[in-house]
Amino acid sequence: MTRQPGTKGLIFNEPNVWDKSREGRCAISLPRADVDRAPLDPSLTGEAPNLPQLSELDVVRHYTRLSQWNFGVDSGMYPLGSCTMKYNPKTNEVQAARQGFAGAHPLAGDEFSQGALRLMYDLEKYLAEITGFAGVTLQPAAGAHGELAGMLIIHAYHAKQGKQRSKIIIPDTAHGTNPASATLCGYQSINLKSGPKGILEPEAVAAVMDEDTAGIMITNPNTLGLFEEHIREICDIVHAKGGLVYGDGANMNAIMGVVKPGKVGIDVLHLNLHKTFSTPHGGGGPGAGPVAVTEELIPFLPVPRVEKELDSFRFVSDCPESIGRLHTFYGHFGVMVKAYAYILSMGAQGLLDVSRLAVLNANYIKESLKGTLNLPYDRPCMHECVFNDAHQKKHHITTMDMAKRLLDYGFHPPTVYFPLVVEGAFMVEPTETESKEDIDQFIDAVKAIAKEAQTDPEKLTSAPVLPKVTRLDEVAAARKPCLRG
Amino acid sequence: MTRQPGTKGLIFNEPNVWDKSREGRCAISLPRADVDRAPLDPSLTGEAPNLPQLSELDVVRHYTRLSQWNFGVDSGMYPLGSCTMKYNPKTNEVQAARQGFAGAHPLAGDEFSQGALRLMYDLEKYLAEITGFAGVTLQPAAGAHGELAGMLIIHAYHAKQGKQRSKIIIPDTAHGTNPASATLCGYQSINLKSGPKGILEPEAVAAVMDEDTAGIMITNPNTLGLFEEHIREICDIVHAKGGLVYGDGANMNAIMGVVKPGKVGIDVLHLNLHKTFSTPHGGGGPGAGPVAVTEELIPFLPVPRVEKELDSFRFVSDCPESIGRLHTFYGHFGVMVKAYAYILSMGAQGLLDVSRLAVLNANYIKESLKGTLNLPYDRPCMHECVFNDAHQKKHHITTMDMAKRLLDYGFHPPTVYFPLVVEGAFMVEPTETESKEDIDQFIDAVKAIAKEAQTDPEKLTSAPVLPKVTRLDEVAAARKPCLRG
Amino acid sequence: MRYLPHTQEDIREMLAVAGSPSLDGLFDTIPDSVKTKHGLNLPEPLTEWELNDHMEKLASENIACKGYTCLIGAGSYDHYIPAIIPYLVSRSEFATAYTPYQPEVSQGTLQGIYEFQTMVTDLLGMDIATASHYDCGTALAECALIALRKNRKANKIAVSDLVHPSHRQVIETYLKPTGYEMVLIPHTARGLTDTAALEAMADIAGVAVQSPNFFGHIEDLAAFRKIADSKKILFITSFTEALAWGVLKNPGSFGADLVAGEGQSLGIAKTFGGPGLGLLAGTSKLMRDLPGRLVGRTKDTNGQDGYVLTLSTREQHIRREKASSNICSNNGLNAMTAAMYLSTVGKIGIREIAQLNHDKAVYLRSALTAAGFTPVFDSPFFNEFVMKVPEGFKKKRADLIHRHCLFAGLDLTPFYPELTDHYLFCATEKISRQQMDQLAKEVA
Amino acid sequence: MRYLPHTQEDIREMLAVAGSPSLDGLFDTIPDSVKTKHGLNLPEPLTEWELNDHMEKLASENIACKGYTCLIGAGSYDHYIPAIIPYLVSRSEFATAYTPYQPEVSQGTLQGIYEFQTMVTDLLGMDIATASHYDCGTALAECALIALRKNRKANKIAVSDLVHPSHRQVIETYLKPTGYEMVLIPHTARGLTDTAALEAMADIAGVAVQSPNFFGHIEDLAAFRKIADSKKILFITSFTEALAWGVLKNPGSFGADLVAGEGQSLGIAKTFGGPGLGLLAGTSKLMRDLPGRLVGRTKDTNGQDGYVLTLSTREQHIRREKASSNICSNNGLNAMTAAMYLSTVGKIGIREIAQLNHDKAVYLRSALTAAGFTPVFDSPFFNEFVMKVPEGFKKKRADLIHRHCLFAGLDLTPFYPELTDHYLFCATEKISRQQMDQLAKEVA
Ligand SMILES: Cc1ncc(COP(=O)(O)O)c(C=O)c1O
Ligand SMILES: Cc1ncc(COP(=O)(O)O)c(C=O)c1O
Repeated sequence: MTRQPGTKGLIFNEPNVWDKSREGRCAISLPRADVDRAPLDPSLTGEAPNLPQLSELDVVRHYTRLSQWNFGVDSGMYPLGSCTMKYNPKTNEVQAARQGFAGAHPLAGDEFSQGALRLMYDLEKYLAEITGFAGVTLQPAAGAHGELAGMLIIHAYHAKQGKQRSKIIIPDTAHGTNPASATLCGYQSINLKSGPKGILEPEAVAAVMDEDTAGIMITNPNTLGLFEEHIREICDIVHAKGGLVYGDGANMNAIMGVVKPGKVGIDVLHLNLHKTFSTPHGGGGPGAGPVAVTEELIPFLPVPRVEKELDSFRFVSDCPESIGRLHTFYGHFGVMVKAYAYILSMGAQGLLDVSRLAVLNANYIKESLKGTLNLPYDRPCMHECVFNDAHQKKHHITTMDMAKRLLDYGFHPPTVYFPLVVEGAFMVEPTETESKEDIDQFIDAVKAIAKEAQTDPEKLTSAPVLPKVTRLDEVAAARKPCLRG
Repeated sequence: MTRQPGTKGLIFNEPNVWDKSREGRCAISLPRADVDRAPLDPSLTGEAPNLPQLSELDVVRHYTRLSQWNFGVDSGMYPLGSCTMKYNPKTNEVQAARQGFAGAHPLAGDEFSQGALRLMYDLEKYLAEITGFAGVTLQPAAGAHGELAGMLIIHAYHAKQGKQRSKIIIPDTAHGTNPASATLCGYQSINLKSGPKGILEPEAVAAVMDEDTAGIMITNPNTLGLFEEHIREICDIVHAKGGLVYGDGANMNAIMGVVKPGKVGIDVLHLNLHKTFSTPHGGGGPGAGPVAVTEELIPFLPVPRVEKELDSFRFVSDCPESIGRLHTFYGHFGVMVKAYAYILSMGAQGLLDVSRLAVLNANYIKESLKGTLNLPYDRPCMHECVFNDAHQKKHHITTMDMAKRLLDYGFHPPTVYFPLVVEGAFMVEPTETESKEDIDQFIDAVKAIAKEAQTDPEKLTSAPVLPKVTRLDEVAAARKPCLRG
Repeated sequence: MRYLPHTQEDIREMLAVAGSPSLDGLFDTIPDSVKTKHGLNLPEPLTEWELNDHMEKLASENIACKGYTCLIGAGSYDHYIPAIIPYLVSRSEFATAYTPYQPEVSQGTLQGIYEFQTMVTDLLGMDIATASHYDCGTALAECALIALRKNRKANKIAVSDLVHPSHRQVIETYLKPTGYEMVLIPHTARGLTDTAALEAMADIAGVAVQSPNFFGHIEDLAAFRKIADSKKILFITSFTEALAWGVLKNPGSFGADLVAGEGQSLGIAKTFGGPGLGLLAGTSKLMRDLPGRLVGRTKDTNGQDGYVLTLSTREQHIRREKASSNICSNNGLNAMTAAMYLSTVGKIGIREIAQLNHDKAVYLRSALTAAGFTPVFDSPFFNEFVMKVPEGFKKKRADLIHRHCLFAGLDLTPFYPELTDHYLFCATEKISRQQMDQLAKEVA
Repeated sequence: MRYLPHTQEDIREMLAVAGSPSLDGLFDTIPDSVKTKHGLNLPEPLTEWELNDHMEKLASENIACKGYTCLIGAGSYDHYIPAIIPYLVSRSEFATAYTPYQPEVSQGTLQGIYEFQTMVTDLLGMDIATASHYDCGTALAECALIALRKNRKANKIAVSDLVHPSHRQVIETYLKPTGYEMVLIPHTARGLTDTAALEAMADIAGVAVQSPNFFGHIEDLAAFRKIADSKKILFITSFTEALAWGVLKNPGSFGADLVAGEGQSLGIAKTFGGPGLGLLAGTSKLMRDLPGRLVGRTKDTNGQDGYVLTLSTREQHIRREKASSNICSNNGLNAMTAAMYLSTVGKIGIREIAQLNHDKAVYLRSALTAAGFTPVFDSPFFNEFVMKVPEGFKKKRADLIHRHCLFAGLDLTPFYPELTDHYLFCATEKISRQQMDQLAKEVA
C-alpha cells in the first residue's frame, strides 16, 4: 500500500476572537475625518456594538490559525457525493477580482455596465447550449434557490393554464431541497419509489401521475449516480397528463456533451455553478443556481432579464408573466464570472472530457471497491457511486465509523447516509480532477479501513484521532443549543 | 497558566514533486503558436530537462501541503533574536504587486520609470533621515551585501588616502557576516572582546586601533541587545587613528527616533529592510540591505545613483570614485516598495513608538524570565535579551532542548547559540508587534519548560513531538550530503 | 487540458478496470435516443493568457474599472476593504471547503461562523443569528413567511413602502404561490412609514419596516413595536446598510422579533450586486422557525470545545417537505468575510466609521442644498438622503460621469414614479470633502 | 497604529515589570549626548487608503502600468506567470517564515528548496545547485572568486566581453579590493567570444563565458571547455535567460565547472530588475567551495525523511572570517517561486515555451529584416538578437512607445560604443505575430 497522506502536525489553539480583545485596540486604518462631526440626536444612537478590539496581527493570526483547522480541495481528495468537489481554478479568482467586476455598482446603469451585461448574456447562451434549453436565468443564488425558481415557474405555468394543481411527484432518491422547494409553492410531495435497478420505472410514474399533479422533479443522473434511462417515457407520461418535468441538474457534471436535458423532455432544469462549473464552495457558499427552461416557459423567467439590441445590452423588467424577482439585484454575479471563465477555458471538447473522466473515475472506484464495500446497485454508474456498510455491520462498524477513519488517512470522507434509499449510504464522487494515483491511494485507504473493521474495529469507532478535535457531541449541541459566545 | 497554542492537527504527507510526475501531464496553459516552428540546429539542442509532469491541481496541492509544514509570523510568535520577526503588513504586498511596479522593465529608460525612480529617491531620503546620514544607496540585496558595500567603501576611502590598511577590528559579539564581509575586502579581522558589562570598552579599542587598521565594525545595539554606551569615544579613538567606523544596523529596530547613528560618529551603516522595515523574510529572502554614509563617503557609493533634477529623476553612473556596481540592476526594488509603504504608514511618531515598544517588550521578557533562565548580562536591554542554559545544565538540559520543546508549546524558538560570547545563548527578540497576552503566554511556556527540565527532562530531550518530523540528523546530512533527488 | 490529470495510459488502465472498451462505452446505459447527436457548440477554448485579455476587456467595459466615485447606495455600498481581508478569505482552506458536514476537519469554518453569529447578534442586539442567507431580500421574504406561518388567523403581511423596492418584489415572488398577501404601508410627508396607516390595517400576521429606510431615514421602530404588540403580530425590521448599527440604536433594543439585513457593507465588494450577504436574526422564541444553518458549540469525546452544525431538524436534508425553508448552501464565505471585517474594525472602528458616514452625508446634503438642491424630507438619516434636483441636473449628472467618473445619486422615478426629479444620494467614508465640494461646484 | 497592539494599560503594567518609570526611561542606558534631540522629520503617516492612492499614482508614473509590449530582454524577460504561482507563494507560511534554522517547523521551505536545487541541477545538467543567490551578477562574481582562490598561481580571470555588461561590472567591484584582475575576452565578427584570444591569454585562473551571450548568441561551450582543460583552469558559464535550457544543450553537458545564472524568467515578475533569482551550480568537486545555503536530505529520530540546511561549515555563521562567502539571506522565496514555475511547466511545457520563444524571435528578426533592418551577426541565437537599424529609427521607436506603449529593442551604444545604431531585440512567448507584423509595418 502506498503511503497514506494523513499525518499529524503542529497547529495552534486559538480562542474565540473576543477572548483576544483588549480595550483600545483597533485593527483598521481609520479614514481621516475631513468634515465636521455631525452628531446624531442622542435619542437615535446606541452603544457601539461590543466587537472584539484587536491589532492587525491579531486578526491575521486568528484567521490563519482557523484556516489551518480546515480541509479544502487544495488540501486533499474530497470525494463528497452529490457535491462535485472538483479543483477550483485560481485563474477564475483572478478574473472575478478585476476592479471592473468587483467594483461595479449594480445600479450604475446599463450604459455603464456593458461588460457585466455582456458576460451574463453570453453565459446564459453557453448554459443554454450545454443543457439544450431555449432560455436561462442566472438570478438564483444557489441550487435550492434555483429549484424554487423552477417550482415557481411550474406554478405560474399551471396558473396560466387556468387550473392550479396540488401535488408534485418526487422520487425517494431526491435531494432534500426538492420536496422543500415544492412545499414553498404549496405543492404536496408525492413520494415515488425507485425501482429495483435504482432508477424510476415509467409504470410507477404513470400510476401516480394525474391531472391534479403539477409534475415531477427528477435528478438525472440521480443521487445513486445512475442515469434515469426511462427519462423520455417518464416525460411523455407526465406531459400527457398536462404536467411539467423539473430536472435537478446538480449532477450535470456527468453528462456534459453527452445528454442535453432540454432535448429529452425536461421542461425546467437548475444547475449548480459551484459544482459542475468549478466555482469554489467557500465552506457553504456563495454559489449560484441558474435555471434553464424550454421556449414555452421563457415568459415566466424571473426579472430582470438581460437582452441584446444590436451590440448593446440592457436589463428588461416588463415581463407580465414573469414569476417576478428572486434576488435583490441580479444574483451572484461574482460566481457567474468564475463559471464563465471556466467554460471559456474548457471549450466544448474540454467539457465533454470533464464528464467522461468524471464517469471514468467513479466507475474505476466502483469496480475497485465493490468487493470491499457492499454495492447495493451493481450497475455502470455515472459520476458517483453509492456503497453502504452492510459488510461491516457484523463487526458493528457503521458508515460513519469508516468516514471518520478516512480522516485519519488524510481524505475527506464521501457523503454519508444520503441518498436515504440506501441504508448507511457511502456516496463517492471523485470528480474528474483527481488523478489515478490519488484515487488509487483512496482505494487503498478504504480497503485498509475495511480490514481494520475486522481486525481492529476500535481504530474506527475511536476515529478520527489526527484532527484537532475528535468526534463531537452533536446530540448535546442540539439539546442545549449554544449559538453565540 | 493560560492554554498554550501548540496542539496537534491533521496535515498531509507529500512526496517529492517528481514522485507525482506522470508522462504527458502539463500544468501550464501553453500559449498558442501563431508563427512557424523554427527548429534550432540539432547540434545545439539537448533533451528537455527532466522536470515533473503534473496537473494544475497536483501543483496546487503539493505546495499547499508543503506550506502547512511551515511556521511563519502569521502562525505564531517568532522571537528569533537578531532577526526582528515583526508583522509583515499585507498592504505592503498589495503595493509591490501593482502592475506599474511588478511589470516594470529595468531598462525601459528613466523617462518611463519616473514612479520607480521617485520612490527610490524618497526612500533614500527617509532612510537618511532615520539614520542621520547624508547619503544612502538602496542597491545591496541583503544585509551581508550591504556590509560588503560598506567594506568596499571603507577600502576605497583608504585607497584614496594613498595608503591601504590591512586590519579591521571586529567585536566578539559581531554577526558572522561581519568578519566574512571584511575578508572579502582582504581585511584581517582583529577580534575584540567586549567588556564585563557586555559592551565595548574604549580602552580595549584604543589598545588595538592603529594606523594599519582600517576601522571597526560595530553593531549597535549589539547582539547581546545592549547599547554600546561608549560609541562616541570609540568612534573618536578610531577616527584619531585615521580609521572609519562601520555600523551594522540590523538592530535599528531598537533605536528609531532615539539615536541617529550618523550623528554619533559612525561613518557607514547598513540596514535590513527585511527586519526593521517589515518586509517579509520569505523563508530566506529576498531582503535588502541599504547602506547609509557620511557626506565625505558619498562619492564612493555604488552606481547607478538616483538623482533629481527639477521634478524629474534619473540614474547617474559617472561617479569616478564609486566602488562600482553591486547588483545587475538597482537592487531589490520590490522590497524597497514594501519598506517605503511601511515608512509612509508609520510616520515619525509611529517609528519612534515601534522602537519604544520593541524595547519595552524585550525588557518585560527579560525581567519576567531572569529568575527562570540565567541572564549573563543583567542590565536594561534594548530590543532583545540573551539568556542561556546555565541553570538547566545540572539537569543535562541544553538550550537546544528548550528550543525544541518550545515548538511543542506552539512558539518559534529564539535564536540559539548566538552570539558566541554567551555559551548556550538563548536570544529573545519579541518585536513590537507581539501583544502582551502573547508575550505572557510565551513567558508561561518558558517557565513551564524550565519546570519540566527538572521534573521531566525526557519531555525536552525528546522534543519536539508535535511537528511533522522530530529532530533531524544534521550530522548524517553533512557527512553524506544528499543535495538533490 | 491542465485541469485534467489523466494520461492516455491512465485512461487505458482505468477503462480496463471499469470494464469499458472506451470512454464512450461508459455511457452505454444511456439510450442512444437520449444522447445528443451533435456535441456542444461553444467558443474555442482560451488559454489562460487569452482569458486574461478577454476578461480585462470585458471588465473595462464597466465603468467601475476606472475607479469611479460612487454617490449611489440603495442597497450596495462603497466602503473601504482592508488588504488583510481578501488575503485571509482567499486561503484555500476556507475557500475550497464544502459546507462543514464533517466537523472534525471543518473547525476553521465552524468557529469562524460561530463567531460571525455572535458578532451579528451583538451588532443587532438579537438573541440568535443564522449562519447567513443569500441576501437581505430573500432573508426578508423568509421572515415574512415565518410570521405568516405562525399566525393561523391572518394571511397578510404589512410591508412599508420604504422597504427596498427589490426586497418588496422578492417578497411578492415568494408569496405569490402561497395564497398569502403583502399589503403596503404608505409613507408620510416626512419620508417615514405611516404608523397610522398600519394601525388601521386588519388581519395582518406581521409588519416589516426597514430602518434606515430606502430614503435613508431612521424609522421610529419603538412605535412599530407598540403597534405590533397591540395587534399581537410579529415585528420584522430590515436594513441594507449594516454599518448604521455602529452608531444607531439596534433593532433588538426596540424588541424586533425578526431582523433581515444586507451585510455587503461588511468587507464585501459590491460585485454588481452579488454575492452579498443575507443577515437573519431572531429571538430565542423563534429559534426553531429560523431558516438555514446554525453553528453551535459543543464538546468532543475528550471534553474539548468544538463546533458543529446544529438544530438541523429544521432543515431540508432532514425534514424534507416539512423543513422551515429549502435553503441549503448559503453565503458562507461572505459570512466569514464579514466576521473578519467586524474583527478588524472592532468596537472603536465601527463606531468611528459609522459616524464618518453620517458626517459626510450631512456635509454633502448641505453642500448640495447650498448648490440649489432642495432637501425634500426633514427626517434624520444615516448616510443616504433624498434631494429634489434643479433644472438640467440630468445632463450635468451625465457630464460628471463622463468627465469625472462620478455618479451623483440615483434617480428615484423608476422606484417612486411620483418622485420625478428626486434623487437618492449616498456618502460613505470613502468620499472626500474635496470631491463633495467639487461636485457641489459643478452642479451649482 | 493598527500594527502596534499595546494599550495604555499594557504599557503601564509592562513598564512596572520592566522597572522603568516611562517609555523614555527604557533608553536611560543611552547617554544623552548620543540621543537625537529633534526626532525624525518624515511625512505625516498615511492611512491604508491614502497609501493606496499614493502608490497607485507612483505606479502609474511607470510606463509598465499601461500593460506595455516589451521587446527588451537584456537580463530581464517578459514571460507569462500562471495565476497559481502568486497565490501559492504568498501563503504566509512561506512568505513570513525566516531562514529555516528550526527544520522541524520549516519542512515546507526545506523540501521546497531541496526540490528547487534538484530541478535546477536537471535544468543545467550540473551536480549541485545552491539554495539561491542574489542575482546572476553576484553569483558570477562568487564563481570568479572561487576560481581565483583555487588557483594559487594565477590571479586573473578571463571574462568574455559578451557577458552581460552589468555582470562584468559586478565582478570588477568584487575583485577591486582583492588584487585579483579581470581580463576581457573580445568577441568576433560573428558576435561570439573569441576563442583564439582566450588561447593566447596567460596565467588566468578561470574563464567565464555567457551563453546565450549578451547579443543572444549561443556560444560554442565545448570549445571553451577544451581551452580550459588545456590551461587547467576552471570553466564558468553564465546565462540571463533560464528558459533557454528548455531547448538548448545544457552547460553540464559541456563540462562546465561552475554555472551562474539569472532565474527571473522562471515565474518571477520583472519588478524593475529585482528581486530576481541568482542561480549557482557546480560540480561535486567544488561542493565545499560553493557560497551560501544548501538543503540536504536526512532522517529524523523516527527514521522519517526530512530536510535540513547542511554543509554550513562553509558559511559565515560558523566559519566567520574563513567562510567561503559572506552571504546569509539569499533569495529564498524567489527560489520557491521558480520551483513552482518549473513544476508547473514541467518537461513538456518548458520545451514548448522555449521553442516558442525561439520561433517568435526568428519571426521578428525576419520581419524586421524585411522592414529594412540589417541582421548584423549570423550566429545562432535563442530569443534575442542584434540588428542595425535604419535611419530615423530612434524617432519611430519613441513614437511607438507613446502611441502603442511598445518598446522596440534596446540601444546597444551605451554598452558597446562602437555599435552605434545597433539594437538588441527580444521576443518571448508573449509577443503575438500580429504585434510583430504591426511593428514591422510601422518601422518600415
Ligand atoms: C442533488 C442536489 N440538488 C440540489 C442541491 C442544493 O444545492 P444548493 O446547496 O446550492 O442549494 C444539492 C446540493 O447539495 C444537491 O446535491
Ligand atoms: C546583526 C546582523 N548583521 C547582519 C546580518 C545579515 O543580514 P542578511 O541575512 O540580510 O544578509 C544579520 C542577519 O541575520 C544580522 O542579524
